[in-house]
Amino acid sequence: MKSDSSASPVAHGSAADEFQDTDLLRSIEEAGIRFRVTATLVFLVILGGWVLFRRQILHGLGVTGLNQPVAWGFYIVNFVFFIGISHAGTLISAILRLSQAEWRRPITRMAEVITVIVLAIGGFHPVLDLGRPERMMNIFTVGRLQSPLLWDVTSISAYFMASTVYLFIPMIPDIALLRDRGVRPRWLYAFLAWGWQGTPRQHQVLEKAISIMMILVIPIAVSVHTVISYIFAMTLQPGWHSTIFGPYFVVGAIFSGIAALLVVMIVLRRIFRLDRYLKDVHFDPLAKLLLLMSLLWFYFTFSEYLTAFFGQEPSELRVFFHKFSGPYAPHYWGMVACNFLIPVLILSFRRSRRIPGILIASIAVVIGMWLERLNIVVPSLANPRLPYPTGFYIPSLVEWGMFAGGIGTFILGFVVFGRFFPLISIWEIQEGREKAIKETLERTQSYLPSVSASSS
Amino acid sequence: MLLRRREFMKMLGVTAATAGLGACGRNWLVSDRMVQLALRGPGLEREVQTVCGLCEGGCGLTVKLVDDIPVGIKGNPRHPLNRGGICPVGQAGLEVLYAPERLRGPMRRDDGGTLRPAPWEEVLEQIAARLSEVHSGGEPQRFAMLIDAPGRLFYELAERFTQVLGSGSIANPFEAETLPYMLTQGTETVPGFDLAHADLVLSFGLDLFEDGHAPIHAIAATVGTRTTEERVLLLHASSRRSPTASKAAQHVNIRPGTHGALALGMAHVLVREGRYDRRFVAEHTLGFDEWTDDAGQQRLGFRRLLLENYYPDRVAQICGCEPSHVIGFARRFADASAPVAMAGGEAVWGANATWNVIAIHALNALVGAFDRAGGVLLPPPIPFTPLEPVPRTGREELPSVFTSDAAVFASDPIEALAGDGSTTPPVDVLFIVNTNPVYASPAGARLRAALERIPTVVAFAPFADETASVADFILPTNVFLESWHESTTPPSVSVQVLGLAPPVVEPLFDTRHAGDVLLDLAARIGEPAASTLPWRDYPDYLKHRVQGLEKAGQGTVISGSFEESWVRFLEERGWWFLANSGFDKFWEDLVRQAGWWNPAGPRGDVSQLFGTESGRYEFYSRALEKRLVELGTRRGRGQAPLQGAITELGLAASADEVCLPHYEPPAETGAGELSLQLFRPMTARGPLGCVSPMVLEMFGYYTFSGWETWVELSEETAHELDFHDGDHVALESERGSIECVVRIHPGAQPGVAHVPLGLGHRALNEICTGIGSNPTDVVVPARDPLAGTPSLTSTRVQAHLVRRREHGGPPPMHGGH
Amino acid sequence: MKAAYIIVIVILIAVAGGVSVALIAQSAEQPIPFNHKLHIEEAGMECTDCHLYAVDGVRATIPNLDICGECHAEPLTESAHEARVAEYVREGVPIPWRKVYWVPEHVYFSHRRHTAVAEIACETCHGIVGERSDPLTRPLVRLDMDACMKCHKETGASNDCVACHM
Amino acid sequence: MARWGMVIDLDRCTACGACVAACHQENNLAAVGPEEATRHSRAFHWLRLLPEASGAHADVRMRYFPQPCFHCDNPPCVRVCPVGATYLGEEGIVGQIYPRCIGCRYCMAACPFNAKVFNWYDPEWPGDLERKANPDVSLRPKGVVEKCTFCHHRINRAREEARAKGRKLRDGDITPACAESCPARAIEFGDLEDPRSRVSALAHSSRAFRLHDDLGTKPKVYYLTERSEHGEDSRQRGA
Amino acid sequence: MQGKSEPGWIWALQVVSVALIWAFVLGIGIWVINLLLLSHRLKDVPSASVGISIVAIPVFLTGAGVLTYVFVGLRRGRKPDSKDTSK
Repeated sequence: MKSDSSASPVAHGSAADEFQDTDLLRSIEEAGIRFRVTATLVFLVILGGWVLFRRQILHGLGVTGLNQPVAWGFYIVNFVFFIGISHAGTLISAILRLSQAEWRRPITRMAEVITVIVLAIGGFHPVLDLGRPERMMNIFTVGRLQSPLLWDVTSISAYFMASTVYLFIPMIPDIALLRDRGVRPRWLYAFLAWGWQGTPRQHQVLEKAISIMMILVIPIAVSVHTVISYIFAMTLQPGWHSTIFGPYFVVGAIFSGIAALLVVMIVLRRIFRLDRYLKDVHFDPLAKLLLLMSLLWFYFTFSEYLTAFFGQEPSELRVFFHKFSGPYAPHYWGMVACNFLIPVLILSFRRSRRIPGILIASIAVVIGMWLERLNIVVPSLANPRLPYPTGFYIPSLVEWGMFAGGIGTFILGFVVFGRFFPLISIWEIQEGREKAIKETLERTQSYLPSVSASSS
Repeated sequence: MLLRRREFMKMLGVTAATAGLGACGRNWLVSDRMVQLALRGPGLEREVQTVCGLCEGGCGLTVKLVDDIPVGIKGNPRHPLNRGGICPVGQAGLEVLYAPERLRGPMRRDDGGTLRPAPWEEVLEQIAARLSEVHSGGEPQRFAMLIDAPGRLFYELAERFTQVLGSGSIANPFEAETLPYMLTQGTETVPGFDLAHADLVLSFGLDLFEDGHAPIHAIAATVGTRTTEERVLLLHASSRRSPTASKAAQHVNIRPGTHGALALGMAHVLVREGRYDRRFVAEHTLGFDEWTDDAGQQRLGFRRLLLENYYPDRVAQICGCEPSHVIGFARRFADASAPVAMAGGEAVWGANATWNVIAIHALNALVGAFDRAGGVLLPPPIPFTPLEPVPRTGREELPSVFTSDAAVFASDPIEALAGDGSTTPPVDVLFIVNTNPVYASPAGARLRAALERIPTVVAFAPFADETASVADFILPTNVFLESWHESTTPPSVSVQVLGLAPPVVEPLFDTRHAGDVLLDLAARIGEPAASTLPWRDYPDYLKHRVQGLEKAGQGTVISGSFEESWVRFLEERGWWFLANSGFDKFWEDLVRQAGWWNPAGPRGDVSQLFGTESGRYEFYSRALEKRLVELGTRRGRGQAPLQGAITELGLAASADEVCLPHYEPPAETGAGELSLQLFRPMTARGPLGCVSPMVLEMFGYYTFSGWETWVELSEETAHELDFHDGDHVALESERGSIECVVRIHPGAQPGVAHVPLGLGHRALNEICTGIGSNPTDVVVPARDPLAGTPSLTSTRVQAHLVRRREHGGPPPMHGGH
Repeated sequence: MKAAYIIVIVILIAVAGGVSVALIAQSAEQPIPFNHKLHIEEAGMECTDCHLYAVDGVRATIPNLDICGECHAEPLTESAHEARVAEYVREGVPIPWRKVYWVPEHVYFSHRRHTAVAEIACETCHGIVGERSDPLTRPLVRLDMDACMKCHKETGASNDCVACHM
Repeated sequence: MARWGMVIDLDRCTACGACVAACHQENNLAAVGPEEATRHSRAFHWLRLLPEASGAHADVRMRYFPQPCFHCDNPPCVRVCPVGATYLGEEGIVGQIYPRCIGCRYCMAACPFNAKVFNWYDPEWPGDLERKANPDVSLRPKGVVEKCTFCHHRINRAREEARAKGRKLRDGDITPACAESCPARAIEFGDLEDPRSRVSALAHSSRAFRLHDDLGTKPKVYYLTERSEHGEDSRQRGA
Repeated sequence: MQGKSEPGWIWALQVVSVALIWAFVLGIGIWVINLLLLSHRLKDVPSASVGISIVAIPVFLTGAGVLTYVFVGLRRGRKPDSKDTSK
């Protein structure tokens, strides 16, 4: 049912008394059957993942495709992939807020939600990878902070905490709105709204907190992915031990983050019919940002592989040719196509930078970035320095199951969040509307001859 | 009060598991089987010396026991043969001992044709009845025995058992190749090669450090006991770039079967440049120069034969190597102070094996390497108490079942039994002791059919292997750790050594040593056997035989307190090292140290080494001439006797040179484009090695392939046939086909496919059944005209792809650098 | 809202129950109430009289039937338990003692190294067993890694992990 | 304190595989079976025999060198272990503490020499084979990384014997299983810091080289180059 | 948006949640410092771990600080006439 309210979002009149953004609450009020069906379906996928994981716990990691030289595989690749996507949220919404870009208003919450969910999934993946999961607490009782893995634990938990705070604080006004509208379960909203009543003093506190978090989140986000690249860069393996890994992974993370955000925006726009809020003016700058990141990513990849090739070190060359012409050639060239050719071709022409084009480009980038992680992790392990047999790695059903479980958890997270909280920040839209009207008024007045001498 | 460790663990496992769970399940993931093997015992360790029974190498072992349970096997550092060294199969001894598929008791085939467990008493009574039936019947020789015994004492006991029953049909199917040494040197056994003092070893086809009769002794003697400076210089000529070949100072890649030609080429260089031992050749050899035989004819000498026919270019063309290799090898061989030439491996598995070895042994004669430290020695037989002759029953002249006129001198017992696969062999009762010919011999399939037609086949084996599963009775024998066992000087070893060891543990199951069973049968058969085999049990027999050793007073029990040279030094000065303190003390020492040895060095008189009529090393073999003339007159179609024999046997030599060392081209059967050559890696030593999961896992340890049979191909051959490293291919001959994994081996010879022996069992134990493939299934054996032994390296096979390498897998062997 | 409180309380009870069950299971029940005090004071015996290998073996071992059989082949006193010992000895069935002291997994502990070489008294690790007349159901001294490491630190013995872990 | 090290003389080693078998038996390793070994390449040994080819086409020479864990003095694996399960001991032994290892396999990824192996499944021994386990070495459960330990249980035992006899440890008291079984006596083990020991003498010989010592891990396993047949040292450096 | 006054227990739950956040943050701080001391005791060179602790602990503290600041700020910024039972 197409929204019948004729009033366009930029209607005049103060927003305080009359509330038009019913579309944004559609996901909450009309949850009903569709929510339950999708939730149960996705929950079944996750349950399948858990059954496979139980098999891995009982029999051991032998059920996976991992073997003697290639000790790491899907779990570590997915760990880096999910944490990579987490950069969509906080980083982009933080930067956009910092730069006062008006078109960020409907995007920031979606981005922050992606971050929180994906961080939870990614952060859990190393536990799936452990040979003895029940000894995970050893990290806390007898941990060694000197190990890059521990740097990861601290930086991911810091980032998780910062991004949840950064998600929660801007949601307080919306939660209060839901509390006031009496949406079920009432006690939840009352509890979470922390007594928000919209008084100017509360607004001022909120603004101040958001600005602090904005500044805090950006360095943490950058540090998280450099530290994840340090897991690989700190070893002596050929193909890993290179200085460019830090920035390369951050660029890769932002790149895959924007792509994931675009995919989520397009999908939610379609499902909850938010096309009145997510218009081309929102998609176009993000698509240009994606194009820029694609070029930047290509630049970093090119310089990494050129240094490896030009250096002609035997062990590096073995890994290099393992990717270029060896068993990993399809994955490597698939990655280059998905990350560079498709996005650049689609996004550099205005005509194709439409929503369907953007969707294709960003899905390609998400797949490309997953392939990139696979290309980094497995070939270096498959080519040992000493004359061992070249390793191979074929993921088993369990690993594909866990990957599907991870994606399922991502979808479930979004569906549940959408069920309880608005996916687009309502108060920011309204604030934007008032600010926009006030600004345009002032700007137009500044063009017109001054009406009265008093208005300085 | 030895509580079996198993019961302790079960009882303990239960309590520990509950305790483990009780500790609020911190390790709930740990399966109870993984609970620490906390012994209730005090953990007291002791070490026992014994001798390895898994192959004929006779290495001395030290078994470590904790609370009377053997937990580890290592080499006995004081044993003169292996000096503490041990091969992978030896260390898997415990895995053979504890193998779950070991036979628990005797089995008998019921009329329904299936093997059922049966009690010892009943089975022995039945066999004894059958034996006395054959003995009293007209043809006692229809009772035959195939036996492969590492020790001469056990072989003599078995021989005495057959003789007392009036039969001479006893044979060791896989006996060492003795014919060439009998023809040239007149010895009954393979001479000993004194590797401990040689400074240059020239090996033809024999991978000294992997194959042969005692590889660990070879390593210990040439490398282990030497300082780095005085390590032996190894020259190696073979068709395969084996690890030994890579270890050798120089390796020449020659065409398969052309080892004799290379040796003659080297002999040519020695003679032409006069670098041979003139004095030794003049005084101690026959047939070197022209000589006139008693019929007054002028006969061709070895010198002229060499100079005319075996110049380096022709030899290089035959062998497929460079003339400079032939000349280089010959000069280095001559310059060495104590060189010795040895043949083995693929050189003795071909149809021209006897000719190859004669040619190679001639090199030793040319440099006079006989009865000299580092050369060829003849260790005298170990002075056991001689057994009185078996009372005559007047029917000894009946020929043994195994003799057949297929070959000039001897004949292959398995071929005699197997026939063409359809005839019934002339045998009523057949004992097969500690050997598995159905698996190991190329004629295995035909032998299997023949065994089914023999009324009574009794197999002595610890596992139900291919041969035993065809037998009517299976009498389970002990693994060497469970019983008294001995091993005497292995062939080609120059030191007299006797390994004799008591059981380390009591038998796990209801099994006995084959010697005990024979003595038990003798007692049951009654009069002729009971008196000639009077011993209560096998240790009693061993004790009786060893008394002679103590009286002879030579050598010493392995005590390790004196170095070998010390013992020699003392004996030369009349000090009898062994204070004669009575037999019991000697027996107790011998059993505790599990060995006796006598560093029999050179005897001082060369002629003692030659048992030929002329008392000399015969280049021109009189024995061969006599037998060929006999064959020629009997079968020759009117030609001169020698020429008749030559045409009869299809030899390439002319009448003059047939009795001299000359080159006979290797026989080729089948039409494939690849020449199939077999080799035995270190992990394929002995028949029981592949029972152990560890040995199977590290089977191809230097090519990263375990649990599979591989074929080594050169890069060009693999490129021609479009095979990659790791592909599965099938090698086919008219007899069948086997599947192997391709390993592209750098330095392998084009057109040659090397396949390891040792796998492809169809029945031994559950772990190794169906693993890999047995190359002897595709071998089309050509016959060695003189010795009659089947050749393993004469088949040409066709190769085609079965399936590509699925994924990753081992790198091409050039290591990718 | 009361439902929430009830659920929380029920969970707490379940957890407490589980822990207590675990503790009880650890204290094992001995087949025969062995009285250490009686043997040491009245019979004047030493630890090593029964635990033979405490000084020269890796494990001190619980005495087997032969050791008990030396004195108890015939019942010395009227106590029913001691009669059962004689019965065990007659039948030759080993007495199923419950082991109370555990060497944890992956740890190598040699009695000889501690008793013979380092001359440490049995009581330091096993507690004053001499005074205990009732059978041992739980270790008297809590032997865990910290206890071992503390003692190693004090006596200057190496605290290198591979010294004990194998 | 001692600094345990090993010297492997490639000139004496004949690639017979005795060391691989000895290590397998001494440390209770289990065979993983045909399926796991060939299809999944999970066969694991603590000491492996590596084939290395050198030389051009026709006269290519294979060289086989036994490769245990090098027990580096600056071990990359110890730096990355998140729980300190693998650590550099006082005497230079890089230990692997099985009860603490969480099985994250980071040390396997970090070791440039692939010296570490992993228990993908619970080790299986057919039938009674488990009875023969060497009681000095514990049986590792699934999910734990393990490696050559320079037979440190023999070091502890030898030290205990020496202390029981009231004397100091002498050079040659301790021989790991591989050195003990080698028929060619190619493997020497001892204290690198003790100038009188055979190992430190060999380690300083002109023929000594270390594999990939340019990586700065300071391995403590020295190899001695093969002597060319004419007697002088053939300076074949490591790969 | 005049919300009805929340019942007392919601307020208690909110205070508990903030306390929990502080417990979590302080816990992480103690954990990091504990690991540092452990590495010092084991003479295991601290190297990068000092850097991590210097960065991580303040980040957590600021996070918790911002949350408490918002919590208190919202509490104090309420309309004076609201009939809230507490304070």
